[in-house]
Amino acid sequence: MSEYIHVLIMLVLAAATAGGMLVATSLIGPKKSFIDKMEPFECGESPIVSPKLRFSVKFYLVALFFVIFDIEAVYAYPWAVLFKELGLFGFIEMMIFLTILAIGLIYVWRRGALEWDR
Amino acid sequence: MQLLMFYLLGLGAVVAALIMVTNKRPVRAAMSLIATMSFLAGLYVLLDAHLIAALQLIVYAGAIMVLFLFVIMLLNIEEKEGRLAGSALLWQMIAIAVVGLVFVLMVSVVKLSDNVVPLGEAAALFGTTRAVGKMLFTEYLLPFEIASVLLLAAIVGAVILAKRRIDDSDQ
Amino acid sequence: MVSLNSYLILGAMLFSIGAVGVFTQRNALIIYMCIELMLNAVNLTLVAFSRFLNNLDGHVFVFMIMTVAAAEAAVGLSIIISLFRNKPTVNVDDINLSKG
Amino acid sequence: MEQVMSTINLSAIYPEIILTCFSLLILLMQSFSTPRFKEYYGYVSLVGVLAALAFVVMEPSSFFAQTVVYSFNDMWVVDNYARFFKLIFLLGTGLTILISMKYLEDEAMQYGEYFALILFATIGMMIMASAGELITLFLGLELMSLSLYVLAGYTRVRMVSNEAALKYFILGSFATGFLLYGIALIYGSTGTTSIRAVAASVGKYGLYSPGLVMGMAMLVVAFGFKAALVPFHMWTPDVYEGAPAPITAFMSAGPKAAAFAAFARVFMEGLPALQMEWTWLIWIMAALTMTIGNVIALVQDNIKRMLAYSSIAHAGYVLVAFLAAGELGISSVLYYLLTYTFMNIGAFAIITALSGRGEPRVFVRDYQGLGFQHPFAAVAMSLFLFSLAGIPPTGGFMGKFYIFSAAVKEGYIGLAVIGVVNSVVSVYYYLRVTVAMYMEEPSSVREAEAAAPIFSPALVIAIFISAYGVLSLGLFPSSYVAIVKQSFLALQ
Amino acid sequence: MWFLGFVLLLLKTAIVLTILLGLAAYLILVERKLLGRFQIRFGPNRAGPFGIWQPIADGIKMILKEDTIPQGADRVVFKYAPAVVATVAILIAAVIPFSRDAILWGYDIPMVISDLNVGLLYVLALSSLSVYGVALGGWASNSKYSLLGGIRGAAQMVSYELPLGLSLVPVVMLAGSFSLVDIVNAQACYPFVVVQPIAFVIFLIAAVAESKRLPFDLPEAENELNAGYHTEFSGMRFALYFIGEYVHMMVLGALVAVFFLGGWRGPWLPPVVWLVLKALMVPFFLIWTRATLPRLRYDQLMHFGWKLLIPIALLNILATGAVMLWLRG
Repeated sequence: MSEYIHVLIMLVLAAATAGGMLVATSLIGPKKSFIDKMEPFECGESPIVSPKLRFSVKFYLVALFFVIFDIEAVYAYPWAVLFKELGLFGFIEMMIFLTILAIGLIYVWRRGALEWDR
Repeated sequence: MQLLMFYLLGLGAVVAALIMVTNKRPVRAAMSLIATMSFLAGLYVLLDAHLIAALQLIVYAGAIMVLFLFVIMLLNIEEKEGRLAGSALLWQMIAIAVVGLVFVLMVSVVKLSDNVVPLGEAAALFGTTRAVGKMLFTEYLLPFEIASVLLLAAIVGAVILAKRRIDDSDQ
Repeated sequence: MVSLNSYLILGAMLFSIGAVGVFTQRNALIIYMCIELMLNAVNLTLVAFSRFLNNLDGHVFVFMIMTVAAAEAAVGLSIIISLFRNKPTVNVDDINLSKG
Repeated sequence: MEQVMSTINLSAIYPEIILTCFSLLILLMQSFSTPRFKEYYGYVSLVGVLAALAFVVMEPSSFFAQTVVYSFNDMWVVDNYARFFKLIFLLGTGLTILISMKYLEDEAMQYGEYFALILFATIGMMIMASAGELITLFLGLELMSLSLYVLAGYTRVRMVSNEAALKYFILGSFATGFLLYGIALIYGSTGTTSIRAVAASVGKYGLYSPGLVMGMAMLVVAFGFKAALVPFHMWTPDVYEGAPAPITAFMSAGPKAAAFAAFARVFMEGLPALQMEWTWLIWIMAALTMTIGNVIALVQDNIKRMLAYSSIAHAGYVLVAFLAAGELGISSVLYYLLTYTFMNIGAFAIITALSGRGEPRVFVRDYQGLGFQHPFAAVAMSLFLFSLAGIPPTGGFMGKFYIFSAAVKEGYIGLAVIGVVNSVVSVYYYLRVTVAMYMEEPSSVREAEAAAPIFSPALVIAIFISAYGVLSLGLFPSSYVAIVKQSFLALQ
Repeated sequence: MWFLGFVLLLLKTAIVLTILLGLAAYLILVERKLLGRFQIRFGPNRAGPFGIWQPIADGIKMILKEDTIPQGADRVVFKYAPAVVATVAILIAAVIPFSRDAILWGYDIPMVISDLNVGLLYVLALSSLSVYGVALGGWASNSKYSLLGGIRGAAQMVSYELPLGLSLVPVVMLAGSFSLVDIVNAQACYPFVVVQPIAFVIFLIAAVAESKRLPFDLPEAENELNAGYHTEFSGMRFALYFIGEYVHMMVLGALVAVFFLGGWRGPWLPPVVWLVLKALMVPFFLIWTRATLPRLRYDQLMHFGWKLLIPIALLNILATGAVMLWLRG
């Protein structure tokens, strides 16, 4: 429990430095805002299309695979810590787990979900 | 010291949860859910559940909520502050009443069950990776293997539903 | 020391807030976020029980619940996206096509 | 380096391992597929189901000797009860695969994922049937539900299908939240998640902590949702109507039986001491489920919605037997679920054949004059409808007979009476379809031609198997009853 | 006595923080000087001899600038997104052990801010939290270029976090614990890079991608997205993103040192100097690649991450496990 207090103090200090800089700028910095300056940067022209445009679903698929394979990595960590105690038996266990998810990766790869056509 | 931390974290979690539930804007709701999960990670630390606290941050706050954020950005749902439809309002009144009842029941039950559990100092390696990992890989071997099949089913299901063009890749 | 009951009450509170959210929200995404909140409340209750019973079954169970929550989030959001492709709305009211 | 060996008994999970290997094989075939492979997925998955079936009934000696095998630290129980349920699941899956081959060809969605997900759902059901521990049970339930959420929304071009999947998903995960809270409370009160240990600690200490009762109530909510019992049946009609026809057949048979399997094991084996608490609760749910299921089914014109409400009613009948928890009660539950699988999937086989591409023809009026154009389909459909209604020569009648005699023997006369009244009411809406088929003329002859049902060989086989099952359960029930009696004893 | 411990801790944290920020600030100068040298020109040398006061000049300039918030932007998220990136980068430094346990006035002071027994998971959790700074920053500034840059930046960081995590699994297998102090102690006889070259290479590449440095520079690809997700940020908020990036580079250098190069272990020099030296090797490598390698296309970037790094990392885990079991006999 005590180790986490150190992390908490580090968090407070880090947030203080970042916040302090922001506060310093808002106090010291000038505040002249007029319409043209406030428009989002469009290399000069004024924005016509509303900025919320639709994206291809590939970005969603990347995040999706990240979630599933992140869980796989999360299972691999405690196994790695106990690798020496679990020995051959634990190794076989983990290999079954990894092969099943490797088949998932192969399926995703061959199914073309990882293709970026641009 | 622990009591102060508990009340701080608990209050933070409840307030963030309330913000999320009553929020109409999905991004704000997602951010308050991330805040709730981080407060819960703090609570797990209070409960000496070190591995679970770290996993809560990695899995929930770091992976699932990124997926939510991607969907919100991808679908760019503009926040309509629409008034609730008439029937929906009635429906929600019933819902709040029902859930209020469930909550009162739960709290009353929880209040009564404190004789069951002794209060004790945690064992030395209580919540650490080594202890939880040993149980996971020796005693709970079967759920561990079922989890891999579950993840595979999730991936197959998610791809077949979300991928834009399914058929072009076979030919 | 913080007693078990305070943790259980906090867990019950979060669970109920989640359940209220599921009924009152109109956006499918936020409804699923409320369900995630309910699962987190259950995780908290389990960790609290595990700590006060001094056995680790609760921790392994929370580990499994996280896996299932991630798998369900993946599938659920894919369903929402495949639905969004047919009709650009996430609002639960306009999705109720078939009658009650 | 001490080596902790949990009691690994691989032979106990052979059927599940085989199904996993076959679904992995299908996924790999799909990954490295050539256009030719389109037809093979169905057959490969069928071989997988048959192989698993072979392993389930591999040692009949252990079946009759009622050997109960506990393995994986008391997490996996292979007893006659679990073996019988695995038979029901594999039967349901096999019939669904037979039905869906042609259906997918028409919908032009012949992908391996469909069959892989069906196999994953079956693995989930089998895990639920033989889970001896609440965590394994939860994972099995989630694996089944996950695959079904995707399968319900499989025909993603149809908005109805997407909407069905979303509704099923949201309500499903809401029920999972309650299931988990229930399990957490039981774990908190008894200190363990293994069902036998829970029974021991509840029995030994006479633990009457409200936490346990609250946990049990939460479990009733969760299982009520999965088995579509009345207060939690809202999702059933929309999801059954939206999902593709073979998946509706699959959903109405397998998962419902799996929900009852888990329900019975947790409550009979885990919480017998709390008998007093859950009897009155289930009594009300049984009565409500039967009546509401039948009453609303009367007014449905969409045949899939009608069968959805009828499946709710049938869940009510099974709940009656579940309540009469004696030896006769549980064996009648098993018997009824077997007959229900046969007759329901048979009926949906005909609906799949008739519904056509995009399922336009799913209304009762589309069945007008079917008796003359396609006598084979009409006869088969009437047989299944008679069995659903519980008319004597069919298995449905024997099932209901067993259930109500068990209920009467255990003293639930009132419930038995409600049951009989309801089955009488149900005769009306089942026979309405038969009347439409034989007595009424099709609204327009031209439209009748367009409605030619598509009978692929696999579909015909499925219909014959279901018809044989319904008739044999009806005419010579003694052999089945003997097997069912054996399966019950395991629970004691 | 309790109060003394607290003050000591506060002091230790403050020292680590100032050193880290100082090194990061001067890293900007070093980078501009080195880039100059690579292109046979002088880097900044106007502000003081060899441009020593350049970072301080930049700092003051940034504070004096106005940080505008574009109209239609989500004000709350816009204000705090860069702060998230900077805070998370600094926080990772809390678990890095920078020297042997020192004995001061009879107290045994561990030369690490907090020796968590889940140290490595803590590092991975924080690196996955920094994705929010990028994604929310892009989303909140209400312009389609920054939105696209934010999404691409987040997708890139997300898909390179997997090889980062998986490449550390063999290190944990060898060390048998998550705590970074134990990992450094486990490297007493030989640094892990000797035994795990593949994991070292994968970790380095994933680190370059995580810090969005040049070969993987897509989110800020100047020509396509005019500065990507931090287009709309100006003044100190823009500087915070930069501070976050350079502190992240320093911290990644320290992590590489701890995981693969034996942390503060070294023959002659005092331990802290060894750690800083080893930690500076990675930023030098990053600056070097920035000066030489061209930028990858986005599909090459994704292809490289998913179809090359992850399979190799998985095979590496398999191989390490097999070899360790075989050696154990």
